[in-house]
Amino acid sequence: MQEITRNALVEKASALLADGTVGRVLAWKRGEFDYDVTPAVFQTAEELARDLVWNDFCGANFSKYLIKETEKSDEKVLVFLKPCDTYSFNQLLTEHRFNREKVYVIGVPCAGMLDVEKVKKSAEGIASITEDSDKIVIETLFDGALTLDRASLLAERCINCKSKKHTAYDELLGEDGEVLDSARFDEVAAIEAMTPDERFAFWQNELSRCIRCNACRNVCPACTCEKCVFDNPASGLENKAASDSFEEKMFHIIRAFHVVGRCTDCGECSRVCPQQIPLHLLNRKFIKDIDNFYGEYQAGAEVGSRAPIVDYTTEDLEPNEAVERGDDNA
Amino acid sequence: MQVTEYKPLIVAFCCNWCSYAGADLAGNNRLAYPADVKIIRVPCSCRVNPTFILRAFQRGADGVIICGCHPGDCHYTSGNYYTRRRMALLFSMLDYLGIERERTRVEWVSAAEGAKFAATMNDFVSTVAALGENKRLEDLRCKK
Amino acid sequence: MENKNERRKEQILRMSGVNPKKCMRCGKCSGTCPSYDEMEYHPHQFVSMVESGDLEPLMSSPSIYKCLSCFACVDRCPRNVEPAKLIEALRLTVIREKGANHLLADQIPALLDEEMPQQAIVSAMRKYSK
Amino acid sequence: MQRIGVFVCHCGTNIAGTVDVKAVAEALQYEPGVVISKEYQYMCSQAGQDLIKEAIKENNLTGIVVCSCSPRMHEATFRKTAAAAGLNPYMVEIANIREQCSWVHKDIPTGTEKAIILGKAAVAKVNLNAPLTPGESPVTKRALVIGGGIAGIQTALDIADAGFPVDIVETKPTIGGKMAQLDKTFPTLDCAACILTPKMVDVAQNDKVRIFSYSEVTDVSGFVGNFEVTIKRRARYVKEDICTGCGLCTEKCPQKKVPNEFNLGMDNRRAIYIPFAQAVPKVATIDPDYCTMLKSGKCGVCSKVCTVGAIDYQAKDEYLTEKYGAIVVATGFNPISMEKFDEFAYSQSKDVITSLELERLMNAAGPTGGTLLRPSDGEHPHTIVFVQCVGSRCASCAEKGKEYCSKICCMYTAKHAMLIRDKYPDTDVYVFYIDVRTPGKNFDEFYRRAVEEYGVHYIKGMVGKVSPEGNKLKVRASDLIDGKQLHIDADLVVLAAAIEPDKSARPLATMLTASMDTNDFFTEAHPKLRPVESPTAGVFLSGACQGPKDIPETVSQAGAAASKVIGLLCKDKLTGNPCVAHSDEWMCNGCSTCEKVCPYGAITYQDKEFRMPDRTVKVRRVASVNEAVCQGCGACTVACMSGAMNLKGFTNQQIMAEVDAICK
Repeated sequence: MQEITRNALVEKASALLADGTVGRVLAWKRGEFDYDVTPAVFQTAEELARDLVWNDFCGANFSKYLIKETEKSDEKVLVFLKPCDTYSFNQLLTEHRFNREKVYVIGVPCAGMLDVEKVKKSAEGIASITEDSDKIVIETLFDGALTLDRASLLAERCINCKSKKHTAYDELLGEDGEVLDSARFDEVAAIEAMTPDERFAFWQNELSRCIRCNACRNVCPACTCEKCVFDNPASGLENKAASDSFEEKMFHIIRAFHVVGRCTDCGECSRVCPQQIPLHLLNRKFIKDIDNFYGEYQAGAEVGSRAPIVDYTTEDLEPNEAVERGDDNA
Repeated sequence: MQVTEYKPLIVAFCCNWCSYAGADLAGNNRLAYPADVKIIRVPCSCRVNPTFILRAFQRGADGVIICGCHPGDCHYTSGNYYTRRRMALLFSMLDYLGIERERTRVEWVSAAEGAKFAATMNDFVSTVAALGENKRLEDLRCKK
Repeated sequence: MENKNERRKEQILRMSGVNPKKCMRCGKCSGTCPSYDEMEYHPHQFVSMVESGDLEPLMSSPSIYKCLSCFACVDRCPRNVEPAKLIEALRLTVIREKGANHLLADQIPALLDEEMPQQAIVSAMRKYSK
Repeated sequence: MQRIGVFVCHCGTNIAGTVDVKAVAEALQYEPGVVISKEYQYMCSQAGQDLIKEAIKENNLTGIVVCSCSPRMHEATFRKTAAAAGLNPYMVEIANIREQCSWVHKDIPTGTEKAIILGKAAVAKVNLNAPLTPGESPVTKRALVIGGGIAGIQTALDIADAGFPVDIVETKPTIGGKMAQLDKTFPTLDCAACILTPKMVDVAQNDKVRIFSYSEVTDVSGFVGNFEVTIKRRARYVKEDICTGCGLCTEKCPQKKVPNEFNLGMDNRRAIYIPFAQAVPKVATIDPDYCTMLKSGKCGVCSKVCTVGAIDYQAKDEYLTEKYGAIVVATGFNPISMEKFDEFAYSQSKDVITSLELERLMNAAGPTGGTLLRPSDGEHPHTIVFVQCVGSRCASCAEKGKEYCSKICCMYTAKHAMLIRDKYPDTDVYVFYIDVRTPGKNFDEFYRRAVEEYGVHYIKGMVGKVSPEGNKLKVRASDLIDGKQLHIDADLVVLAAAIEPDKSARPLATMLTASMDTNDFFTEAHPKLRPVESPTAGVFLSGACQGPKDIPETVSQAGAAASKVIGLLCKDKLTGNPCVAHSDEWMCNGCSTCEKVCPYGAITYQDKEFRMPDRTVKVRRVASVNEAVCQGCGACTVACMSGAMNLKGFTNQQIMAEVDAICK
């Protein structure tokens, strides 16, 4: 159950709209079903009172929206950020993607978000979903009310939450948490431990489901290029749909490589993938390697940090050693 | 030595200042290496974009090797240090995806190391030849 | 025999965490050692003899018990070689190989007298209570 | 579509021996864009070049491919040929079918097949070539030297000698640097002042040289040939052009208790002072930290005694902005702090001193008038211990001192030991060393003389501890050769402190976008072949700011830096390399990633107005490449996620076209 109530968010946002601190509010909006929450821009207290939601399905990370929203007017934009969202926020500031002065950040503590797929799998004909401390009550059309453990429905990225600490905010609702010791690299290590054939089969199985919808790119807070290479005929990478087994890999390798040292591991790519491809495992591999090869680095932990991919020491390990080092870690 | 009919296709990116000159020196000294190696000249190894490597594989290359100045000797002082980090991460990723790690390599070859250049290419070609055709990464559509 | 010595050296290096190759043979450790005159082999010799695999003479020499574990050599070594840790590891190797302690911690109180400096007691505990 | 000509060279039998050149020319004829394909015996010969020129004119060629030897051999030749026929020289590509084909492959079918593929790759590339014009920029014919020690002085003198104006910026009130503090110089033992001060006078009197003493550089913008530098002239409260340097004020000033930094705090000076008798410029400076007039408005003695009215208590810091074509960094060095080496009791006893302090104690103009006396009690010391490598050659993990060898200590210690034994034969001198390093002309002979003729005790070993006891210093040390621990009762202990770059170097490097190593020494453009140039074009290195150096080395490096500066200033215009990075502003995210990897600081960001497709105007942060500074490595092109950054002459598209041609 989330520590802060929806009403607290509505009140806060309405007050800031009323006193003119901000002109717009980026927040989560109720959808057709309880689990289908969408990002939205609110401009009036009425809209906020009617549509704003804050529940276990508010996974969306708003950092990327700030690029466009801050440009729309001279007024400040109010944004609610969960701890993991603040890393993306800082990373975008590092890259000068928007003006900090035009944003008012309210940090919201997060108890973890639920995986919509897990919820859907556990119940059919969902009519409503309510939270009750560590239980989730699902009202269904056919089977009545189901009561499930909240923990069993948590999204993977929230089970392996890396931090409950906000790295940026103007104002904080509730208490700030700590950076956590997560087990987020265990899955990567498990794949590293496979034989090359098994790894190839694993990824072929995962990536062959890719339909090149570009959702992972579109949601990624690090993918903010004015013109994406995958949309640019001159880049040699543009392709509307994968026509062979290589392109899916090429797309995903290049996409992951483009966010090396910039990916904060927010997990949005895996959340939005309609084919449930575990894309975060590619990004995490890079993060794990960076930590192993060049010392621990968390993108977005602070504004202005220099990513290891654009840095070097004269003693760095050789590329061929890097591959072997992967073996030892396995 | 395994004798095989199969001829691998190797793309070698060589930096203009050290490795390309090293390849020239191998030529001056008539140090033979297989003709399967085709060299592309780049100003510095740091000019090599991972896209180029994947593109080569996509179009049917069986192995890609990047040659640059020895660390510390880069004509542009730091270019090969960036290459080293980028390729360490890229190669590790390719390995993670189950692609044969022997197909990619980074070697530092100075302008004085003609013999090293030829030896490196001989070794790389026979390593890649032993793996056989690049099936995992190749684009079937583009291969003739 | 050759192999056993190699293994022993490796173990000593692992236990101590010392890399004797870092030594530049300046002798500051021996220049600083308060037990120097008591010792047959001196701190800098420990480093170079371990490096060259000359372990037998060191292990059978009383010098390993003369080290006070005062760590002056560790503190002052410009190359961070840490000779005292190496001597400690040699001592432990001797103890382990004998299968018995050189001195039991229980025996120490009987050996104490009023003249004994505090530091000697502490280092005795360090040395013998493994 | 390009109109491409292909020219295949036989190179006698060098190529034609293993490559069927006719087959190559024929095969390439049908490549896209190719309108003519020829082969000839020697393309680089006059006749061969004429053939190319004619073909260009006759067929209106827009690009050519020469299949020949390595581009490192004749690319420049064929570019000139193309230019002579009216074709842009950067529309030429070379397929290397000699060094990388005919010479390394044995049979004709293999060689021919590969030559055709290399030719195709070159054709594919030239299809995407664009004419390039090297940028030109003017050169401001004035040099700036930062630092007025012997390195800066020598560089300035040499540049001025070639007829170019030079400015020296020095933070201290006088030029002269560390050399002015030294007593004698090795290995000839001539006095430092005797050889330095005439040079200082030369600089002062040279009408090409301006000296900005008591000043510092606060901002640098621009690039090679066109630097704009802001210099802060700190208020010295004395009008420099009026002061005659008579020194009356420095005698009358009632504030007598100011530590004299020129003598390293071993005696005192007044609040108004001239650092030393031969200072240049020889004008007084008021120390605002100690002057009672400046602090409380009460005193004014110096103003009363000054006969020319040079004192100005109202003076303010002034900033001036000057343009320069080249900048020489000569910021020098300092001994490191001894605080992490307190086993030598530097902080506990006045009689433990550094070698630079010993220089002052032995200098005739120093605090003791040149008589070697102990700082604590003014007694003559009878036993002196020198400790070498204090803070040099330390492992980085030891977290104290420096990893490098400070280079100069072995020699100056030999000098000190020798001078002391010469002047005071009743003194015992011990030198504890790890190694004695004496590469240099007459250096080892000098050291041997100290041992053999002057009887200095050189002991291989290191001092472990110095403890002050009574009026003695108990020195405990090891003698590794004799296998003894030595206990010496010394009167004076001299520490050969490691040297480190001056603290001003790091911020200066940031201003200059010049790279530094982890020790804050400036990095050379190439460690062997370009040792006096910084990778940042137009920035040169002189003296110890680049690494530890003795005087002869410093002076020769200063001269080398000057000659590089002169070479640059002689040019009216700088012609750049046109194969430079270029940012597509519409695609640029302004993320600053490329800026981080640029070794030359060639990339800057600016907020620019863009007319958007919807007719609004948007201000966007975009990268722009200074073509005069960019060297064309391409690091930025890979760092750039969006592909906005591209390298002319080696574009992403060109390289991919080559890849495609090879892999076809």
